[in-house]
Order: sequence, then structure tokens, then C-alpha cells
Amino acid sequence: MRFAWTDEQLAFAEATRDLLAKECPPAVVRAAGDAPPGGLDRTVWEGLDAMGVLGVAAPDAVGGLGLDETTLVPLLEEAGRVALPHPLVDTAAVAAPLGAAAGGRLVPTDLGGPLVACAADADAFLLWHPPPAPSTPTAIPASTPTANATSRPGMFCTPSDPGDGSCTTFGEGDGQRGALYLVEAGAVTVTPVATVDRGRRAGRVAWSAGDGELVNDDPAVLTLAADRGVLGTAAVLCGLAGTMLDLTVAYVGERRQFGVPIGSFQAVKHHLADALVRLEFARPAVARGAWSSAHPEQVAPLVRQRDVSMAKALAIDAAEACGRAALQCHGAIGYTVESDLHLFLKRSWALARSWGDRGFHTDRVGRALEALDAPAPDAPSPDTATPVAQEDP
Amino acid sequence: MRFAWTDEQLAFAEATRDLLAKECPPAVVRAAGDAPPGGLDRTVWEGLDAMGVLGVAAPDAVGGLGLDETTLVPLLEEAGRVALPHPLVDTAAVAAPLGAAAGGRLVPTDLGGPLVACAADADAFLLWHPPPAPSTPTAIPASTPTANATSRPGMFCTPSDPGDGSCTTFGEGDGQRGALYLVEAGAVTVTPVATVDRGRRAGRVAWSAGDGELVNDDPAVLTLAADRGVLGTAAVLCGLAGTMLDLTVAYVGERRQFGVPIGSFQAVKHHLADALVRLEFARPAVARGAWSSAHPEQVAPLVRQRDVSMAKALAIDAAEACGRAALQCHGAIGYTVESDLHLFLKRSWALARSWGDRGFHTDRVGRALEALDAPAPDAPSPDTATPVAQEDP
Amino acid sequence: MDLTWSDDEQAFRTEARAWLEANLAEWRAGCGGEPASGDTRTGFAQHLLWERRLFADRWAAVSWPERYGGRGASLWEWLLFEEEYHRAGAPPRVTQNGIFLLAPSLFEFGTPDQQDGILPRMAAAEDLWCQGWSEPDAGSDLASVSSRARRVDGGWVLDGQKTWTTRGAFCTHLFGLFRSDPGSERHRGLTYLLVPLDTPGVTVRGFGRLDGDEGFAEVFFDEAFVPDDAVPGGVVLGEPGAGWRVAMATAGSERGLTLRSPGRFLATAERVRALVADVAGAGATATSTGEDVETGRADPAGGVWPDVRSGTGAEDHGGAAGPATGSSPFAGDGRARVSAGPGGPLWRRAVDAWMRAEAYQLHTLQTVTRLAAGEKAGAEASLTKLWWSELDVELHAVALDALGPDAELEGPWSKGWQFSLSGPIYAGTNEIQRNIAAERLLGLPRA
Amino acid sequence: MDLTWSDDEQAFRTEARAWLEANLAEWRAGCGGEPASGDTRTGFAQHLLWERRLFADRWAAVSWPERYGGRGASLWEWLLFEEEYHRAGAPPRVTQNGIFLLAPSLFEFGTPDQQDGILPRMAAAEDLWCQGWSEPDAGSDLASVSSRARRVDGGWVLDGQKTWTTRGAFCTHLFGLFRSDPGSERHRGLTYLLVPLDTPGVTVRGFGRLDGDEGFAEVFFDEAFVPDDAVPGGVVLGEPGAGWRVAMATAGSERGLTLRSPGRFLATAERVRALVADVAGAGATATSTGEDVETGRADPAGGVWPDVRSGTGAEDHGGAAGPATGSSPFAGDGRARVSAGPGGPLWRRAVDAWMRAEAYQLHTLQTVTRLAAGEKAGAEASLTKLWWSELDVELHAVALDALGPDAELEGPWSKGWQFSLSGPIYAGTNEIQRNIAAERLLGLPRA
Repeated sequence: MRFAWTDEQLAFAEATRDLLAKECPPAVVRAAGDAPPGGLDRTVWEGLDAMGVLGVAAPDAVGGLGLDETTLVPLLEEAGRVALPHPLVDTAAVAAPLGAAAGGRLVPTDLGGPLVACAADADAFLLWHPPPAPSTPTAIPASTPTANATSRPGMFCTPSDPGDGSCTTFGEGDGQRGALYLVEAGAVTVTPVATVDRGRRAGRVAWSAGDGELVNDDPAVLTLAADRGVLGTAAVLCGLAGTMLDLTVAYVGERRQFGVPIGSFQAVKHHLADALVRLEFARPAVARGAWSSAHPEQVAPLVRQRDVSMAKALAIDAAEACGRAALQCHGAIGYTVESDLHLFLKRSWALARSWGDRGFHTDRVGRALEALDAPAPDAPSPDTATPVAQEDP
Repeated sequence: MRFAWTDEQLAFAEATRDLLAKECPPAVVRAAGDAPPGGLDRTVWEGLDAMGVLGVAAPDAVGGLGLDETTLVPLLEEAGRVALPHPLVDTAAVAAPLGAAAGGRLVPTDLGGPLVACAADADAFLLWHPPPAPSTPTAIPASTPTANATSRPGMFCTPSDPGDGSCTTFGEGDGQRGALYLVEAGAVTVTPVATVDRGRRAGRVAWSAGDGELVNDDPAVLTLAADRGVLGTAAVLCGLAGTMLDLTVAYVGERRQFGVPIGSFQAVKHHLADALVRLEFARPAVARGAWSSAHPEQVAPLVRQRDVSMAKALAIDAAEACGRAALQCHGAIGYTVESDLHLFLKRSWALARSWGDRGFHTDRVGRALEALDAPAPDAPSPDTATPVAQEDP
Repeated sequence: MDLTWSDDEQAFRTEARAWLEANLAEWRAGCGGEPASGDTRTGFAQHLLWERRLFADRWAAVSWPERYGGRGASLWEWLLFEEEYHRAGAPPRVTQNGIFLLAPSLFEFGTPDQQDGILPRMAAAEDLWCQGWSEPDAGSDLASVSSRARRVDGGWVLDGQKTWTTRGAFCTHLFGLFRSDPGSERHRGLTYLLVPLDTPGVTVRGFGRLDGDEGFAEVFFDEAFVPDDAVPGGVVLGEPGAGWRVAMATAGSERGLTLRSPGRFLATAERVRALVADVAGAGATATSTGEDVETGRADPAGGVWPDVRSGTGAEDHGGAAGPATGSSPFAGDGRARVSAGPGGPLWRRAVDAWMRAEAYQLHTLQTVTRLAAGEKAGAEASLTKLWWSELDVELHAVALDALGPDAELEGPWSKGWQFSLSGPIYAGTNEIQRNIAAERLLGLPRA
Repeated sequence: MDLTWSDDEQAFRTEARAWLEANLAEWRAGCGGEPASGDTRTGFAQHLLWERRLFADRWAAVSWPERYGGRGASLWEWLLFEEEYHRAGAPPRVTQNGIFLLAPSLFEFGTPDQQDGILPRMAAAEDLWCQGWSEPDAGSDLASVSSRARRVDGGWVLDGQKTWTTRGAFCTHLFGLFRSDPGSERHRGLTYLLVPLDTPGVTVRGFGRLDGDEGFAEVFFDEAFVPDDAVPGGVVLGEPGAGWRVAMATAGSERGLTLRSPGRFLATAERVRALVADVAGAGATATSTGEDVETGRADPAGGVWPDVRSGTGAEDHGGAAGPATGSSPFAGDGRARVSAGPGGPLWRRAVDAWMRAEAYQLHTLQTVTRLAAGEKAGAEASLTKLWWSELDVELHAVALDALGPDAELEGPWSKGWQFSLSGPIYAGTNEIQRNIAAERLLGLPRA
């Protein structure tokens, strides 16, 4: 039993933090929201790629680092801390680790290149390799069957750049469920949509699955990939929460009213202490979600699902508590786009309801608990064959 | 439009408050919890009877004052303020107003006598006239049909005195629903039960409905009677909440820590301000519940149900908020039976879940709203025949 | 106690409702579609057309005397009008800060000349007033105002800066507090001044609120000379040096009922209930066409997101027809529907919020009864502000949870959510209100 | 990162579980039924039998060295033991304040003689220790302690009063803070003393906690002479006058993991989930035998309490057999069942509370990892205390809401509810904890 990141993991996160601090200050996030189609600056993305962050969890056979979620999650929390406007969860957590599960064809062979992948808001996602290879296939796992699925547009994505065609997203399937398709990029249409978080550069997607080729329909593979999106989003939310708290602590230490720093008022202290509690108890849950995801040989899929959903649920709480406390303690200045706070606040609203909202994940945890209870209604014996992680964290 | 108690109503409440302050200080409430069966002191009860409080809402034809809920509710709030250990809601709000609806036989002819009536925790209640007329009939509206209803014991009551046979309560019916029965008192068995609020002197009741005689099975009458129990309990909860707040304000003004009264700390102020808000917004809802109940000619039953359930829901919130804030701001001294706070706190816990809990009444309000929406999904026209109170408070 | 409206009041309501219905449709048509936000330059112009329409038929300030463009309506009628206004979905009043914040002070402290000269043009939306109270260093601590007003021959010279001035970039006039006694501290030595924004030396810079709209402004005063007759009747409201008392009267209005009438929240509560009912109904079709509901339920481990599509009680809310709405399947049609259906977590939150809105209405009726009996509004306004501001946040939070992943789309709900978050901050933060409630209503000792 | 237990740890858990199962049954049988509360005189005696049983097989203080009656267990094993202890439903430890509050200070500050003389008798429940910190005027403001200790030849003379001393009426010894330097203020000049309660001049008066049990005591000191050798190794822990530092080490223990291990809350969370599942199941029968479900639903106005018996989704949780439990029909079988069923409001609250308990477990594993690496526990203990105390209240609130009108019955849940309400108060109120968290962890300025 040792519940802590390794020194290597911490060092990687710190290096990532240094890069992001330099290349992704709030000005870059603002610029991402304001940039016209095709105009997104890629400096930080290329820096992350050069550091190997995009391919951390890609198999080393294809040039990735072959590491797992316990290395990736701290990096994603760092991305959250700066509200990175690029689709890092989608790329590094969802797309890259799929590897051979996607028939070997989805894994970019040149991780140094402009791999962009994206997923959001659905049990369907799409991976896509952008120009200069315009005919590179796009992968889309089909989603819930609905009467009008093929003509129904998909939901938002977090494209790196909807304008120049390098956007990726998820779409809805052709009536088949839980299958990974390859679709020609040209068959996908992305229409930017206006969301509260302009830095996400979200788009609505329409595509015709008729153009697709089935490459994998193993539900276990697809659930695992989606769970990585959930876990990654939870990590990003913790990062956002941490920054909102830090910004506020700095502000209330400086801002004076009634002759004293407002941070000396008990009401302000207690708001922020309550927010800190939420964050400090969410982070271990996210870390455990990483461990459970990284150890399929010891952790049953149902336990992993429970753990990543719990991570998301508590990370949502943390982001909500930190966001509300931050805005209230900033007062009017926080209620403007002149303060940087709004960049993190709006991202946290969007991500709280992406990849499943609070109610969804609560229900998922509860159902997993009931399913885990079912085989042995009395307390499980310690020497059972049940994976250890099922009864102990 | 005039949303205020009349001067007469306020004067009656003030007189009641004076009597209760004199005859029902905390020592009397403590004594009620400690008194052996048969040993309950009746001084305050007799005083209330002498003032006409028990028969406020009884028809004047039988010696009551013939007034309605708008006079009764302020008196019940006063009873809550002192945690009166007698079944005033059951007697004055539920039993006395039934009048002719109970076939004329349930209305005591001597309101100056030891009328005791009681109802709790169920859509069933029982009225009973105690010795020296041991064969006076008891009225029990039968409750939910269940497979084993006749043998199933009823729930708690708030007896005035279980030991000497003068206790009354509700029971469960004989498979018929929503009917008012007369049952011989001797057919009822009351077993005292231990509850957190000893001052309620609760008992469990068993009876055999086979001995009963049907006197009324009009659901409208029985719902109205039960709604009066809900409304009365809401008023009592507001009174309890007010006293808990007052006790705490006094305590935090006196208690010094760190060289200052603890009431000067912002954390304490904000706890109590939040509690006060809850109380001050619950009280108008309870008052409206009284008005809606008192004006059947203007208020449809469904609207009345919505209004009394809303009153109970918000009164529960107020009592909970005031109780939690009171205990926390008292600190350790509040967490003892030496402080009087516990008398009010425990009563509020019991009443919060009697006559329907928070979830029950929320659901009832929501269903009433949907039923009221149904006939006219668009906004109702102001000149419709719909009773005024249905669209405006 | 009498909770019925008189025939006259009913007639007033009927007239208001009919007028609003007809005029809203006409106004919207004139805008060529849904008008833009009143906190943008384009939208403000559109909203001025609405304001002038209100004024033309004497609905701009119903409680004012007829000679100022009002109807001499009672507070009861004002409540009815507000209820109808919000029920009809009429737009936010861009004239609000003049009509609801300055005007009450003018009625109480203004000279007849000021009242006669200022109020009709305010009602007509010819003069557009913004509030100049907050400064970079005077927010919650309003008494630390440092903008200066120096008395000179024939007028005042202003220096300093105001900020967070709502719609300042679009207004014509500002009312504000200035320190007129240079040696004074805190509440003393402040003067309440009425200032045309086209005064030389006054510069206005609009900036973005949380939602990005240019709803705020900074106002800079650089040796700006305001002649005594810059507004009719004179630029000082009340006595020079007594500005704090005048301002506090306005603060009472802002916190109390005149700024945020219950009708606003009741209307939102009904819309939230309708939205939740939509979600409860919408999922039915999507789920009932899915063939694997039972599978997903029996085996939570199976499938990609088995529990998304199962959901308890999936069968018992059927009936709604037509295609599913645009909700993402990730939101869990089955789950969201159960949560939004009768007795579900989201449904209960909507009912709860409705009760809180209704309680605000009742509390207001109680307050108006007292005011009608000649009592004064006092520190109770702090309780009111705590109640409606927290209620508004919860109402919109329920809506966002009902929308699920759609919640982040720009639209009325996301806009309303962002606006609701300002409620616990403006008009005195809720922390300040709790202090006031504890000290003035409960009598707790000051620190 | 490694979240698996070693084979040795697994074996330890297995041994503990087997021992607890066998011994709890034996002990309960020996009590002749369910034992009384350990905070009553009768119950305390029964619980001492349990304590001695624990000691006999070296389970009383597993983390202590073997020579003091422990097993030299690691913190990991201690966590496992606690988890098994609470999962088994073993009783509250009446020796807790000695073993978990005094002992850590003894290990850190005690002399070998004190450790050798005091610890084994503590583990054996021969000496029973209570905490003497709070005084009538020193609660949250512990540094204002005014009980006096005067140095005399061969010992100390004590005067003053301690209060809210848990189980003081049943204990044999007290550890407490006394002002030994008469001119000193606040944290200075305090001495940590170990005092036999049978010392002449010491009077103990038990009084009732919120639930009425005699779980508290006042302890009066009236010129009580405590000889230096009244306890083995001497009655002063640490240096005279340096009592604050010793006490704060204990305060850290109390707030931190040693007093309230995660196993306690995980066990409660599982019981709450089971209770909610019972409610969800129990209603099914009652409703399914009612013939008027549909009527009630179609016409909410009909019947006495139509909505009590209808309830959404009444049909889809059927299956549980047997007679309804004793719940009142007023609780609304149908409604309560829906609320408690999967996805319902009560069910979600139970799942939420479970997650919070599980998060506490995870947070603790993280803390123990740090301690195992040689780091010191610090102000983070304030966060921990906020978390578990609020969690405990919510766990019991969910249980009470599941029980409905039965919640007021005396029993384990109402007892647990009352006890949970002390959590935000004792061991430093949560208001004090928030101050500490804000000032020491976030670095906010002191007032």
C-alpha cells in the first residue's frame, strides 16, 4: 500500500506545469476564445507534444511512452490549472491509449505530428488525424440508437480548430451501438456553436455513418476509453478548482475593505476553507480512479467504473465549491471578463456536465455498488478471489 | 388584500403567550417527560381550556368559539414556542373543528371538561373522551388497507397521559379506507414507547376495528381534518424554531470566548442570520395555509392541500435551520440535557417527520401544482371562474 | 386577513396582461426577431424602443403619479403589474436603475423642481440614469468613497473614478456619491450628485460583465465642472454633505421589493418546472425505442454506458411522442427522465424552488400590508435580499441540471445562470446582508 | 502508487475479522442481550468487559509495542483493524480518550517510567482516563484555562473546575491542563498533569449529554493535593509550564485519523445503504396490495391522502415479499419507496454519503503514506475533521429520512444522529477548524 504519485510522476507533472505556465498564461486562453477559425495558436500544443505528453499513454510500439493513467492524470490536472484550450483529454486520455484496440489504424505513427483527437458529452467519440492527410480515417463509435440517429447531429466537441478542418469530435452512430468506426474525415461536418466557454471552441457535428468501416465493437474496450475521458475530465476539474482557489486566496489577501484585507473576515475564510475541503477530498478520489484504470489485472471493470464515476462526481463538487466561493469572494471584479477568474469558471461549468453530469455519475456509482453487493450480500471474505481493489481502495 | 393577522387574533395569541409563559416554562416540559403514567400535570391544559383555546375552532353551537384557522394558527405557534407537552394540535386543530362531520357525537358538549384528542403520524386519527365516561366512543378513521391491517398496531401518538387511560391516538383501520369510526375506548390499547422527545409521551396503539361504528366516510371531510393537523404542526414548528433562535441569540450575547461575546464573530452571526431567513419566510407560508384552510368557499381543496403542505415543508426547513444553528452556536452546553435547548430541538425532530415529512409534502405540492396546471396549461385568465386564491396567494 | 384581489385590481391585471401580450409581439416583430441583450449597444437601442412603448401607454412606472407619466397605482397594483410583466416574458428594464433606485430617493428628498424636471424624462427613457456608487476601493465598504466634489462658483468640480456602473456606457446621466468635505471620513461629508455624462471631463469606458456583454462601465471624472443647473432643479439631491442618508434610502429600495419583485422569480420558477417536465417527457421516446433497456439494467457492467440508457422506472413515464430533443445520450435519457419525473431528485428541486418563489411572494404581500398601514421598511430588506438571491441561483442551477450538456450553450438559461450569480454580490454582498440581519434584527453585538 | 494490501496485511485482517466475530457474539451473550450505552453506569461496566476481552488477545491497542499490550502493528494494520472493528458492529471504545488522546502524547513526551507504568494499565482498562481540558469559560478558547496548579513540596495543589469531561463519572484518572504560573496568560504557564480522580478534594459530577446518558462530567478541584508519585513516573507530562505544546500534539491526534478512522464511516455508510434499500423494498408489498394506486394518481384531490399511496413508478420496484414493516402509512409507502429506490432522492443521498465516506478512506490512505514516509501531520487535520463530522451528520440524516416517523424512536439510529451532532462541536468546533484551515493552509491573514 502506497497511495502517492511516484517521484517520476511528480517530476513529469512539474515539467508540464513549467511549460504550461510559460506557454499557456491566461492571455493564451483568451486568445483561443477570440481566434477566428483557423487561427488557434498551436505553440503550447506543440510544446506538449514535444514533451511526450500527448502520447504518454500510447503504446511505445507506436512512439508513445507506454505509460498509464497514473502518469497521465497529474498532467491533466496541470492542464486544468491553466484552462488549456486544446483537447488534451480527448487526445492523450481517450485516443492515444486505444492503440491496437482501434485496429492499429487510429494510433498516429508520428506522435510528433499534429495529432488531434476529441471527445465530449457522449458515449460516442471520434478520433481524427487532420491534414496534411485529408483522407485519414476518422473513428466514431456509434451511439444510442434513436429513430433518427443517422440524421441527428452530434453534440459539442472541443475542437482544436473548427475552421481549418482540423477539428475532431464525436458523432452519433447509424443505429448500431458501441462500435468503433473509421470514417473519412470528409464525411464529417463541424459547425461551431456558441457556448459560455469560448475557449473550448466547441462545434456541433454531423456525419453519415454510412461511410464508416467497423473496426471494433467490443463494449469493454469502448467503455474503458470512455472511462478514460471521464477520469481525465475529473483531473482537469481539480486543476481548474485549484487555480480558482489560488486566484481567490491571492485576491482576498490584497483587496482591502473596511481598512483590512477582506481575507481576514471570517466569512471569507470559511467560504474558502469549505472549498479547500472539497478539493482536498476530491483529489485522492481522482488519484484512485487513475490507479483503478491502470490496473485492469487487479481491478474488475465494474470497480473501475465505480471509481472513475466517483472521481468525476467529487471533482464536480470541488470545482463547483471552489468556483462559487471564488466568485463570491472576488465580488464584483470576479463578475467581469476583465478578471481571469471567468476563464476557469466557465470551463468548469462546461466540464461539470460533459462526460456525464453529477446525477449521472452518482447513479452509476450506486448501481455499481449494488451490482458488487449482489454476489456476496454479506461482507466479502478477505481471502476471496475478488480483486483486492474491490474491497479496499 | 391584507396579509396580516387581525388585532383580535394577535391579542388572543398574546394572551395565550402570557398564560404559557407562566404555566409552561421549561421546568413543566421537563416534568412532563419525567412524570410517571398518570402523573402529567394538567394546570396549563386547564388554563388553555378556560381561555377557550381548545375550542377555538369548534362550532359555537357546542360551546366552541366558532372561529377558524386564522385564529387558531397563531395560538399553535405560541404552543410551539414553549414546547407544550399536551396534544393541542390534535385537540384544537383536528378534533374540535370536526363538529357535525363526526355525526355530532364527537364534539364534546362540555369544552370546559377534560377533552383530549390526539392524532399523529398518519392519515388516521382518533378522538376520544376520557373518563369519567369510560364508554364514550372513540372515533377512528380507518387507514390504508394492508393485508394485515386489523392486527397491525398503529403508530405513535402524543397522549396526554398514557398511563391512566386518558391517552388518545390514531390506529389503523379494518381494511376500509378514509372512514370515521366510533370505537369504544375500552377496545384501544396504548403502550408507551421510548422516543427521543420524552415530553411527547408517545404511545403505540392497538385496537380492533371490529368494535367500531362508521359515522363518516367522506374523503373531503377526512382530508380537511388531516390537513388541519399538518397546518397545526407547521405552526408549532415555527414556534419551536423561534424559541431556539431566541435562546441562541441570548446565549451568544452572553457567552464570551477570546475576550468577546461569541455573537460578535461573523461565523456565528451568519449561522443565525441564515436561520432567521428560513423562519421569516416560513411564517407567511403557514399564515397563508391558515387562510386557505379557513376559506373553503374561495379556495379549492387541491389548493388548500398545496398550501398546507407548502407550509409544513417550509416550517420543517425553518425548524431544521434554527435547530442546527442553535446547537452549533451553543456548542457543548447545547449538547447537554442541562440546557433547555434540547427540549425544543427534540420536539422539532419528532414533528418534522410527523404528519408527513419533508419529502412527502414536497411531492404533495408538486403533484397539486401539476393537477392545477392540467386544466389550463396556458396562464389562467384573471377573469376566470377559478377561485382567486388559486392563482394569487 | 384577506388574500383576494378586488375587482379593480383584477381589472388592472387584465388590462396589463392584454397590453403586454399585444405590445411584446409588436415590439419583437419590430426588432426583426429576438432582441439582443439590453447590455449590448445594439440591444440597448432595441430595449429603448420597448421602454418608450411602455411609457406611451403609461406602463413605464405604474406607481408614479399621473403627472410624471405613471398611473398612481398602489403597491398592490405594482405587484400585479410586475407579476404580469414577468409572466409575459417581457424584457429586463434597461431604465431600472433610474426608475427603481434613483426615483424613490427623488420622491423622498427631491425638490418639486427636481421631481418635475427629472421624473417625466426618466419615465420616457429620454434621460437614462446609471448609478455611481462603487469605486475601485469602495465596494462592500461603500462609505470609503473617495471621488471628490469641490464646490466652486455656480457648480461643482468632480474628480475621481466610479466603476461597476451598470449600463453606464449607454446612459445619459449618473447619480452618485462624492466626497464634498475633503477632511471628512466614512459616512460624513458625502454629497449625492446628479451628473450628465456628457459633462466635459467625464469619460465613460464600458467593459464586459461575466457573460461578456458590455454591461458595466468605469466612469472617470477629471476636473469635470457640473453647473448647478445641469439638471432641472439642481444637481444636489438632499443637502450637500448629507448624501449618505439619501443613498441609504435608495439602498433600502434596491435590497427590498422594488428592485426584485416576486413576479420575476415566480415566472422563472414556472419556466423551470416546465423545463423539467419537458426533460421528463422527452426521454420517454428515446428510451422506449431502445431495445436494450432490460439488458442494461440487468447487467451494469455490460455495454459502453449501460446505465445511461437504463434508468429506473424507465417504463412508467411513457406517452410523450415525437423525436427526442437534442440532448446528448450521455446525459442519460433514462436517468435524466427519472430524475426529472414526479418524485425524482430534479423534480423535487424544481418544486422546492417553486415553493421558495411562492414564499417570496407571500413575504412580500406581508411587507406591502405593513407599508400600506404606514410602517417603514427596515433591515428586513436584508432577509429579502438573501432569500431572492439564493433562490435565483438555485432556480437556474436546476435549469442547467435539466439541460445537462446543453447547459453550456449560449441562451436564456446560461445567460440567466450567469446573471443569477451576481445576485449574492450586488446591492450589498450577502455577507454584508447577513451582518446587517444579525446585528440589526437579532441584536447581536458588533465585532 | 500501490493500492493493494500485502499478504501479511490480508492475514492480519482475516485474523481480526475472525476474532471479532467470535468475541462479539460471546460478549453480547455475556451481557444477556444488547448491552446498554457505554455512557451509562450499567453500560460502562458491560463495555469494560469488552475492553478486557480486547486486551486479553492484544487487540486493545494494536499499534502499541508488544510490551505495552499491543501488537506493534503498522498504521496500515491499524486502519485495517478499525475497518474490521466497525464493519463487525463492535461497540464504541469507552477507553478511547486514554488510548487515542493521552497515549500519543505519552509516547511523544512521557518518560520511560511513565510509559511503562501507565500504558499497560490503560490498555488493560484497569486505569480509565478522561480528558480535562474544557472549563466553563474555556471551550473554543482553550488557552483561557484558569484551573490552577500550585507547586508545593512533593506535589501539586489543584483548584478550579473542568467540564464536558466525557465519561468522567466512570473513569479513574484525568489528564488535563492547569495554570501553574499564576501570572501567566494564554498558552504560557500551563502544565499538563495526570491526576487520579480519587484524590481527596476532587469531586466528579456526571451529567446528561443530549441523549440523556450521563456521558459528561464536571470535575471540581478544591485544594486537591496530588503527590508527585500519584501515577508511576510522575504526574507531570512534559515539562512544567510547557503543557500547551503537549496538549496540542494530542489535539492533532484527536482531529486527525486516530480518533475517527474511516472504517467507522464506511461501516455506517453501508448500513445506511442497506436501510435505504430496505425502505425501497418494503413499500412494494404494501402498495401493490392497494387497489387504488391508479385512482390516487389520476386524481390528486381524491381520497384522504391519495398521494401517499400512489407515488411515481409504483409498479416498477415490485418483487419484495412479506408483510410491510411497521412504517406508518403517512410516510407514504409509495413515495418513500420511490425516493429510496435507484435514482431516487434518498437513494442518491445514500450513494453520495457513501462516496464521501470512501473519499475519507482514500484521503486517510494518502495521509498514512505521508506519515509512513516520515512526514508530520499538520493543519490538514482540520480539513479531515470538517469532512468526517459533516459526513457523519449527513449519514444519520439520510437514515432518519429513510425511517420517516419511526426516526424519533429511541434506537441505534436516533442515538447515532444525536451523537453525530456533537461532531461539529467537539475536538475544536468546525468554526475553529475553518479558521485554522484558512489561516494555516491557505495563508489568509489573521483578523
